[in-house]
Amino acid sequence: MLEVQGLTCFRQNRCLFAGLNFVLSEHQICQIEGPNGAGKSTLLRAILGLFRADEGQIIWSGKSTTQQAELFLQQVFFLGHKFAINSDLTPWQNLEFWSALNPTQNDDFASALTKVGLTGLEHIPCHSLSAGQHRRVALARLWLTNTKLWVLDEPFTAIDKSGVQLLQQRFNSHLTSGGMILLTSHQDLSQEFAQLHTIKLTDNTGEII
Amino acid sequence: MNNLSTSKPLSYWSAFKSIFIREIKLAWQKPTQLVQPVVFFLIVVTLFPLGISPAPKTLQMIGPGVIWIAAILAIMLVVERLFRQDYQEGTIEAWLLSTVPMSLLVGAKLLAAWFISCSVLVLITPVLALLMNIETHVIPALMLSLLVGTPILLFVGAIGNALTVGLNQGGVLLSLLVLPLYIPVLIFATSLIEAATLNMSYTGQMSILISMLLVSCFFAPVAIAAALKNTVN
Amino acid sequence: MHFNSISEALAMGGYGPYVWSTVGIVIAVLLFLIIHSMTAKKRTLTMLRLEQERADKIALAKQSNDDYQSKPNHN
Amino acid sequence: MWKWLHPYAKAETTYKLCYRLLPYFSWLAVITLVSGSIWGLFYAPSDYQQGDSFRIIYFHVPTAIWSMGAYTSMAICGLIGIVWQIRNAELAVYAIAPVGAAFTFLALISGAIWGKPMWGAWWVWDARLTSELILLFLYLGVIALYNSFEDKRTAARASSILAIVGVINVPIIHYSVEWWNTLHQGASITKLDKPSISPDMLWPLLLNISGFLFVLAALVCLRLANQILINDARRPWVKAMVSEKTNKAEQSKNKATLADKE
Repeated sequence: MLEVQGLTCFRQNRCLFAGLNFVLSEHQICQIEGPNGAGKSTLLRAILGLFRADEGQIIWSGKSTTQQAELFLQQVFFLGHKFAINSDLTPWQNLEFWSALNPTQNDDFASALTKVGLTGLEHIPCHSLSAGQHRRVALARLWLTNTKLWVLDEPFTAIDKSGVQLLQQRFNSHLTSGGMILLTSHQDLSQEFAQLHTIKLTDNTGEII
Repeated sequence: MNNLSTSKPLSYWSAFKSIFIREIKLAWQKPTQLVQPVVFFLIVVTLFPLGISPAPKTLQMIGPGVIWIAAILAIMLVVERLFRQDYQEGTIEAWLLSTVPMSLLVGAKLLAAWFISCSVLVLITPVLALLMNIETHVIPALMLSLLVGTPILLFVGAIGNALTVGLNQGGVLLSLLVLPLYIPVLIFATSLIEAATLNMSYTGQMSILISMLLVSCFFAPVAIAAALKNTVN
Repeated sequence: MHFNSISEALAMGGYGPYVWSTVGIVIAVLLFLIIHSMTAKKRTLTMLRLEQERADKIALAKQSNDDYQSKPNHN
Repeated sequence: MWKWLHPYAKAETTYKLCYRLLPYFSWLAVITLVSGSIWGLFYAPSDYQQGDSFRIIYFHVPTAIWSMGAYTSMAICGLIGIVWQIRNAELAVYAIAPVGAAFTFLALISGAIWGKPMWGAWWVWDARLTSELILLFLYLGVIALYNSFEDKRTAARASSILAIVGVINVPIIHYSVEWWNTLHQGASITKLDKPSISPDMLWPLLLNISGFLFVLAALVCLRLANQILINDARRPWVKAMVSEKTNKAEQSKNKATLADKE
């Protein structure tokens, strides 16, 4: 269970959000909404510890993540704005490299790449792929990872309709097997996920005590 | 298939190895980046006889210093783009989120970078030594000093790069940060070569250089990890 | 006093220019530092005040814009 | 745990502490510096070798000592800030850096001016002057790094890391330069060291050494307070201060307009 307690983040003296609380438990998916610059990405990064929050705590299965960083990171999958795909390497090499640093359930890169529709493109350098294909390489990791919590920053951008559907299927299977998903998106997802929670970040320039 | 509890064990050694191999692969795909520092090294050394004097005596006197300064400048080129691509593509973030300690990953990257860019500099120094009219019995000492010294330069420079990689203007700031830290290495290395020229023992300078190497091996990855974590913020 | 007269003290045994220029530079740099540090607070507060005014202005503009849009028949 | 030990009131406490300490440091600085300098410049006997030019020592040695001291304390603050995540310590790094750089600059200038009558040249690659020069570069690096970040929190941490890396190097640089100096120039050049100094000369020197320390402390207090103010710009206590200032400005403006009308 992921618990966010009183999270407050400033960026360059601007308060993005203050005293944010929410809980995400197994089988749950949570969408963070808000206009541009509201701090959606920062919230995700703060939860992962990539951004230093000014106040607040992230609790993962009963303990603060700062106290058990390694255990927490073992169970997290993150896909950010930059998706850590080296453009000089091939999709295959990228997945291979990624799986050496991250917990995976198997090393079946071929089927993962097939799933995202990159059959035949496994062994050409990523810089000759299109933006959408680039993204698909990153998304192929979703079929390899066996982490519990997925933190995804705008996973649906630059993806065509069938791709979106495929992703939603994968999300559902992850949720049914006890996973949890935290994502930002401009899309309305309430149709696809019955148990969707949303968090709205407003353009908050307020102050905190 | 979706069993969330079973996972392939993750070993530090395989992570280390995979980064090392990745770097080698990348270097192999972009050979120009491999050649550039070496050519730069050659050109800078060539400038000195033209700018000062081609007299063998003068060359002999300034030779070691010139080669060392040229090596420092060449390594600055290497260092300047060390983490840039990884930072821009988000690989640094991915490393920070990996359960493998960041300093280990950084260490692998640095080791690979040394093999890719700096070892060549050491290997071509005999040619430069001949150009600078340095006596043949000094060449082993020169190469030894570079062998021990270039990793120090690379490690210390990498700290500077890790600190500035998030900024748009890298180069000038980087040299301001890093070059003062290079001074002790330059002093001990050139004095080592001087001792070798005079047929004196240079174990003193060598042991100082080696201890600086050990210290930088130990501290640099930690400092780089902290700096990268801060830059990604 | 080590010197017999003021003029002798100023001459510093022939080293006057060196000694007094050092003293002058030290005083100048210290004064600059002191003034710069003492006015720092004022500068910061002015900067923050301007920032605050700007933020207020933006909020006001947004408010009136929202009001404008929320009115049903604004055309 | 440390994160919880420093509640946000602490920035304000430190801010107030700075202003409470400031008068003590300032007065001590004025007393020691004025008395030390007058004693040193007018009452101390002159050196039998260097004549009255040695009086530059009363400015060169204190600034040289505290330029190194400031760097070390800066790095210690950086280390505390990084390891225990104490924001105020990180802020202190950039509070110290400009003062330390100014001291280094003074040590360099006074050394060069002293060198002219001694060595006949403004600049000689003397060991201490050379390491002061490198120290100045290190300071400039910290300052430049801090200023090139938009986000001042990132800036503070980056310059803390650089200061720590630098302080490991400072003794190595010092030692290597000294060693290089003896290697290349031998003992032919008199170093800027005080040869067994007589007590009449020593007392004013000690006064000035402590005086420059108090100057350093007072300036750092002022600058740290300002850094805290900038860092806490969105906190209520700073906002209250800002609005107070706004009110005052408005009041004075109103007064001015009233005066105009009258």
